[in-house]
Amino acid sequence: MTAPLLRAQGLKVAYPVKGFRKPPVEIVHGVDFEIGAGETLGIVGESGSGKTTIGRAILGLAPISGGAVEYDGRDITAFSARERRALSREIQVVFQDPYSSLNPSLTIGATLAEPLIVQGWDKAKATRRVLDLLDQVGLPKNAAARLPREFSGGQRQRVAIARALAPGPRLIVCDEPVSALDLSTQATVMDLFIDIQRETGVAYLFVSHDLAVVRHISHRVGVVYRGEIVEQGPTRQVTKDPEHPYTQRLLLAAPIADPTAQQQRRADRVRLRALQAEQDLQAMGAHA
Amino acid sequence: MSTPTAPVAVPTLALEDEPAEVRRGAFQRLVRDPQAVITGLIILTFVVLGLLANVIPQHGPNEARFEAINLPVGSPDYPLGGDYAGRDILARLLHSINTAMVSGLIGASIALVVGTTLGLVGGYFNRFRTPVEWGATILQTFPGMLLLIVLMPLTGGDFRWTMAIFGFLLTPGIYRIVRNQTVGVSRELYVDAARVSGVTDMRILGRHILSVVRGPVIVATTFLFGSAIGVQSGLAYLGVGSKEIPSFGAMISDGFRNIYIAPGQYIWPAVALGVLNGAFVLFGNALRDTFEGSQPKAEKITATAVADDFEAEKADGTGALLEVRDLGIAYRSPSGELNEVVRGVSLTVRMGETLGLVGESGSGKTQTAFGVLGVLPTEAVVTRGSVVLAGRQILGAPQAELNRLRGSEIAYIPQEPMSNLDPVYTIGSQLVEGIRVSTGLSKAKAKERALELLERVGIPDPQRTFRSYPHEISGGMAQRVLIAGAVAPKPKLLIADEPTTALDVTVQADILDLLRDLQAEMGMGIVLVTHNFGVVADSCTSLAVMQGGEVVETGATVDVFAQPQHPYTSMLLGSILDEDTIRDDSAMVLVADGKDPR
Amino acid sequence: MQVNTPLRRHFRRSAAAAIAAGAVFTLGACSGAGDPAASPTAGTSESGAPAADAPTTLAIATNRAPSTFDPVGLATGNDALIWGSIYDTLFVIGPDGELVPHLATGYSYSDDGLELTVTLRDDLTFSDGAPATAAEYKATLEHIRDTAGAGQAMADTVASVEAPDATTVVITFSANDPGFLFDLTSRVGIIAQPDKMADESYGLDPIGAGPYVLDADKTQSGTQYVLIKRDDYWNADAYPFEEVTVRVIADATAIENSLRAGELDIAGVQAQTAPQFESSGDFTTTQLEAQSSLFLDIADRDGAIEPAFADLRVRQAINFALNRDGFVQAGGGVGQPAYQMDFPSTSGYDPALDSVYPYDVEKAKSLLAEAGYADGFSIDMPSLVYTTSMEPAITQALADIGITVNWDSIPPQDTVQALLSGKYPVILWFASTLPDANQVQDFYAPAALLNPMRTTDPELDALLEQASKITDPAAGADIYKQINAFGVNNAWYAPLMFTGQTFAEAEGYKYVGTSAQQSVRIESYGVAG
Amino acid sequence: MLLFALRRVAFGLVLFVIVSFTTMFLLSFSFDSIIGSKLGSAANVDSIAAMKADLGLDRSVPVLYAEWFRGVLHGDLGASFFTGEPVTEALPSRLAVTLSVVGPAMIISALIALFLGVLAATRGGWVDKTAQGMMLTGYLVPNLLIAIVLVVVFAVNLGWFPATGFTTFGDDPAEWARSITLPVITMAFGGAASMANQVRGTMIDELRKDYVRTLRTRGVSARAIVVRHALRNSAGPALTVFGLTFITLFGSALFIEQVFALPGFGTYSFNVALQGDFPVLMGLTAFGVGLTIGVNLLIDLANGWLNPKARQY
Repeated sequence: MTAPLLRAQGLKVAYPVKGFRKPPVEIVHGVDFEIGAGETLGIVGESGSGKTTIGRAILGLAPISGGAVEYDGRDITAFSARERRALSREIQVVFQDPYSSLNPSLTIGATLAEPLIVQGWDKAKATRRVLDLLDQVGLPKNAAARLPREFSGGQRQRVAIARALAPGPRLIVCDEPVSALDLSTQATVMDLFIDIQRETGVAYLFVSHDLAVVRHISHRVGVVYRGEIVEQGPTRQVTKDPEHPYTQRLLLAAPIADPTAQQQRRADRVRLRALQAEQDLQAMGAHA
Repeated sequence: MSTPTAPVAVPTLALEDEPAEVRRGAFQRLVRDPQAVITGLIILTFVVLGLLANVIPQHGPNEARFEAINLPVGSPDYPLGGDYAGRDILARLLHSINTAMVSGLIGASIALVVGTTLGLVGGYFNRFRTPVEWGATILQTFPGMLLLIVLMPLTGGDFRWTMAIFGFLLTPGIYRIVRNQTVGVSRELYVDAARVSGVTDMRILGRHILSVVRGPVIVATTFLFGSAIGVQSGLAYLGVGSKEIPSFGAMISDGFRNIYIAPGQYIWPAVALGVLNGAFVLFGNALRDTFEGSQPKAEKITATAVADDFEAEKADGTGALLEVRDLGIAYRSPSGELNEVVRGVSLTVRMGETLGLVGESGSGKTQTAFGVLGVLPTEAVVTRGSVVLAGRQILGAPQAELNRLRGSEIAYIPQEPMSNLDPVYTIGSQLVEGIRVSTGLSKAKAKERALELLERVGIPDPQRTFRSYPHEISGGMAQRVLIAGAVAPKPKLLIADEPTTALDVTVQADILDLLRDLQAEMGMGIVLVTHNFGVVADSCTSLAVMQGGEVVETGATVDVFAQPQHPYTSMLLGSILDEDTIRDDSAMVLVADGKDPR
Repeated sequence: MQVNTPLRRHFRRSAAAAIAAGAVFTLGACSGAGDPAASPTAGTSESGAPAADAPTTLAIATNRAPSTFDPVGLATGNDALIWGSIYDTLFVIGPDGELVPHLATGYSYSDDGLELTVTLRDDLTFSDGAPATAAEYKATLEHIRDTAGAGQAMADTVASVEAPDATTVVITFSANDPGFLFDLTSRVGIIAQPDKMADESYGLDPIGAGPYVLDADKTQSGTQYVLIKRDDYWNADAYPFEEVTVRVIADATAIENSLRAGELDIAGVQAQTAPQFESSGDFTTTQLEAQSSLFLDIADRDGAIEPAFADLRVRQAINFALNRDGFVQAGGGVGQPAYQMDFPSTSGYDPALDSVYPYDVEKAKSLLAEAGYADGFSIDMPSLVYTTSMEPAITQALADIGITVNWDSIPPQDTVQALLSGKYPVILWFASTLPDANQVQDFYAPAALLNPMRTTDPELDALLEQASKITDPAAGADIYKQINAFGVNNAWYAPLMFTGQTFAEAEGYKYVGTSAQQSVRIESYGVAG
Repeated sequence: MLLFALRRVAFGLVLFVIVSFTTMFLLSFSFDSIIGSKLGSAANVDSIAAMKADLGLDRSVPVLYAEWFRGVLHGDLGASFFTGEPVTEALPSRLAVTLSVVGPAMIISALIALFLGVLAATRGGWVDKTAQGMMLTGYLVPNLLIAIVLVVVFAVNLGWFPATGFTTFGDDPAEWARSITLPVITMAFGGAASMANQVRGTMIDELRKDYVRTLRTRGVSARAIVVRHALRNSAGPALTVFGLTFITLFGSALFIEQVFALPGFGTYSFNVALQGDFPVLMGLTAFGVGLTIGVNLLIDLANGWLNPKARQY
């Protein structure tokens, strides 16, 4: 296998704390992962686990306090703002909240053209590209002249995807991109993600708390728990036959939309919980 | 996803709408606001009168004629009379407008430029935050007026210099608004997205942040304009600065000194100043309404409003715990007509049964739940239908009766646990308050009961949680606390509005288990509002699917999952990402010569 | 010649008095701003035995709080109302401007006028009971002379002070200073308790030889000053009020409000409101004529700043441009037009001079044209807090003949510097009645405050030389008249008006002073009937 | 909480030094005219220089400041250049007057504001409209107009209250009350208006919060929700506005004092500023900065007390 597109080694993220001489708070405690070109790595975890922070660190939006991030063979860990800007044509983002990820006062066209214009595209060329992008994400051409508030959540997320695609990136960090969407919209947006990947060969770092979503789109999955990746591997293995107790718990906690199957799962979960509780107790006993 | 307090009135897909209507700019909205139009016109009139100050009156503002001393109103050539020095009051009044406007312009524009720049820099760049904040605090603490007077020799008493200095003193106000907005906007994801897109900081500030900050700043500037005029007048009233410049303050001072000789002279400038200031304040208010949404209407804590022609049906005894029939809930549009967001919903819940109320956002499920509870927002109106709880009509029931019912027979679990606890009281005192209202127990007994309940809902250290404030416990714990509060009076009906949506999936499972256990223990009926079919499959005996304010399908959970009758239900079920779909195509690597999407 | 006289010697009175008093000069002349003058006989001696129901307390107002009671820091003007009651002065000014002995019994000059002998009363005591004698006066005067402060200038010609016995004071001057006599009615005429003078607290708790003593408990510095009558004062019977409250009210309207609300007994009011007070039935009013003069000081007589003023015709044009009757009318009709600087009551006054500059705009214009200024010119004038209300009318009068005025706003604390700066060719100012000797020193001497450009004239120098030797005011009338005429004919000044003053009195009270200057003497406030 | 208070005090101290030093620096530009004013008619270049040296004002600002600050630490702010009155004695008597007016005005207007604001926020309809109308009127009618009307009607014509002047509480409590009545009414008018609107706004925001709905579903009465919960939660923002209003009222006291001839802080400051009485000006600065910092500190502490979340910092 060739070198991966993105490689994170021992990645740590810590935020400074307001106040005199307070130590920074570490959110991510050294994680390793790789993403190949055209591949989707799903990152799944619960709130506060640090999964979103990992994505933001890759994007340069969170302070990396340790480890290294390598993109396409280059170490981008300590890139300056200028270098980061140059990297923007390679790495892009789609955020969770379709409402706050688009500037309410800019038209869709202006939003989409912005990354192109800052990279020196001329106006006419950028406009053509914007129309292509809208087409690519399944929005009508007249959408360019409209403001975000005229669009539904799903449509906005399509705009956000188009914006990410605009400079032709090779990696898109997707931070819970469908969590805020309605069920029916969620499915179509997911499909769009997959279609685009197939079309353009872009790689995804796909962050989500929803195992079903991750399972749907990822080639490989990493499970984050308290700032560490506790389990990583091919999607089928991690989501069907997890090894780590936390992954097991996570899997069984998600209800299946099938009354009969869910009854079974609930029973499994109760059993697992009892088992883990017993183990904990033993561990405590051993400790004591 | 906080619970909507107002309905989603705009259809989700707005592309086909008339764009002009939707994209009506702030300006167009402003010109439709009578308050803005009237006050704007008043200001404009003042400006025009000021510009005509050399045209309308027959005299210059400083032309003093002995024969015009204290002339009464309506004298020839002196429409508003003459002042103590024989000057044309009208001329002075009109020139005072110009002084006021120039004062406002200087004061406000300096505050605006400096404040906005500082606010943007301090709000956006972390490293400048502290120094800029210090600077603003110092400016704010400065004994500015004192220095203004002491240092008069340096400014020569020219009101324009005074106003320029005053502009600096006003800077912290604008600065704080801009800074707070900037800090807020900087956290917006679209700013992150712009950064990731390679947009420079300058461009982000200019294009993304300034556009958002603009509204509040314009509003604040309007108020600053008014206060600059006020300060100029105040200083002129005190006689600080050049006496040659006609100004409202100087005129008021002259008139005040002359009040026993010619009482009317005081009124003109006072009224002009009052009206001008008022116009600016009210115009600023109108601007704020336009930019930031209109002034909130009062919030009444009473029984839900009902439509004029509403008449609740008589209770019928079908024996069900909850019978909702043909419930309609509407909101009044700005133009006055009622838009129904819940259109004739009917539901039935029996004891011990859990009804899943399922639908996508905006389908009206939460509004239905609130309608049953009688806690709809003030703006909502019940248009039709009936809600019968245990054989009793509760729709349109008086507040007192509702309160009694709520404390005993019907209870509610909200979606967002944190925001549903009062942040300033301990968990314990909030629980005790609810328990005492519903049971009339003594304080000590209520505390005992609260601790029991906390233990019952699975809180590991009830004593500690009892003493804790909401912000000191986790979301999952908070939801347990809310459940404890809800089930305290052993209600017959529990309405849970997306009780697990805000929680992690592992916590969700625990909470659902808890609810099921409590139901088994107390035999209550539950209405579980959710958009998650997994939760429905897990916990509901029957379900009702809502779309666009209507129930499109009801039935036993098993039946509906197996054989959905309505196409919408089918579509929803079809959209579920099921367990077995696992992506298995291999990662596709495009060849190097492959297409550059550009 | 008086070139050896220190410069600052001569602006000690009219201007300084007004500045220190902070009196706001309005056309209606609300309150008096002048030097102490008193009529120890007027009102008080007749009412030596007041009617049984006559009021025994008095509440009056001053527009400014006295800054200190330290002798060197005493301000003339309204402040004298309070400190004059506490310290009293050697002489006071009588109704016709004459010197009346008060703490003193008389004076005499040596032939060369360089030695002044004053005899004091022998029954003077301080409010702390100690006797007040010539030795205490000597100490007071030396303190004033030797301490930096507002009052120092008045004593700077004093070479030495001797107190040969308890009632005799001999003052030796370094140069002729005929005006000093008048100063004995003011700051340098007080006797303070020298034992206490060094105390820090003296500025707040003074001990004097006057008819009243400050009640430190009831007094709130800067707010109200309560004076208690001293029964051991030599002339205690002349003071009808056991307790006098002087309230500090800066705002003229507030003073009037207070009066109308019955909180003050006597106060100066705007002339136009006198009928209102009369018709209310609760008040009587007293009107006084010609108390202070309002004038333009055409200081730039040599044309240093504005060459036009070197031309006599231009200065005369200004005099012709002033509608003096209009100014009087603007002041509510109280007062009279002024065509010369000397007050009608002084010996320098010459009725013939009143017809030199009638109001004649055409004449003024043609004079300007003759002088080559047909198109006019523009000048800077200082806008001083005390004269602001007059500025509109001045601006207009000068504009009518083509002279444009730009007013420079001068903060109050810079008033004196502005006057002295020599930056202003013309200054609008006012002065209260002065004895001739002082008038000459303040208006015409080379070092006078109102001669900031130090203009000299051979003819005038000769007159001044003669004037400085005058020790008997009555004998000098002719010289004073000549000096006055010099001023008028050379148009050094453009007099505007002598203003009057109106007092409103509550029932039972009567303002008994006859001149506005007496409004700063407690003796002027009496009981009715 | 203690740490929080200490930090705020330290912050305030640094702020105090910076602001007072800057003020002194700016004042140093007017030393000459201050002394000219003190010397009155005796002012000239020589005498000014002499007195400047005499008073020690010819030294550099840092030296002067060090001396002044040492004095502050010892509770000695120097004495007036003009009256010789120690600043520490001059300020309190004027302050007593202004506080006598601003204090009650603040309390009354806060009570009115609470009453009107809560009423408007919870009643709606014509009650809200009337209350808002009253707020607007109070806000727009110039204070001076109110003052003069009150004086003319109640003092001059009816004679119920004194038109001018101030009696200390110690001298005669009843007279004191009479002497402050009209000024207090005048001041409370505007103060209440701006605060009431704020109270209304924060109350409505609070009443729209989720927890209010939850309390309603528990059967808690409307009164308890408003008084016990919404009001307590709005107290934080309201207090901040009250603090600002207090400082503003203090600042605008000058105008009221002029009309009613009250020997208060505003008039005193104004006169002192006109005179340029340097030691007193520095004293006033110290006081003003201290007041602002103190009020803000009190508000922060009160907020901490009211809002458990704020106690964390």
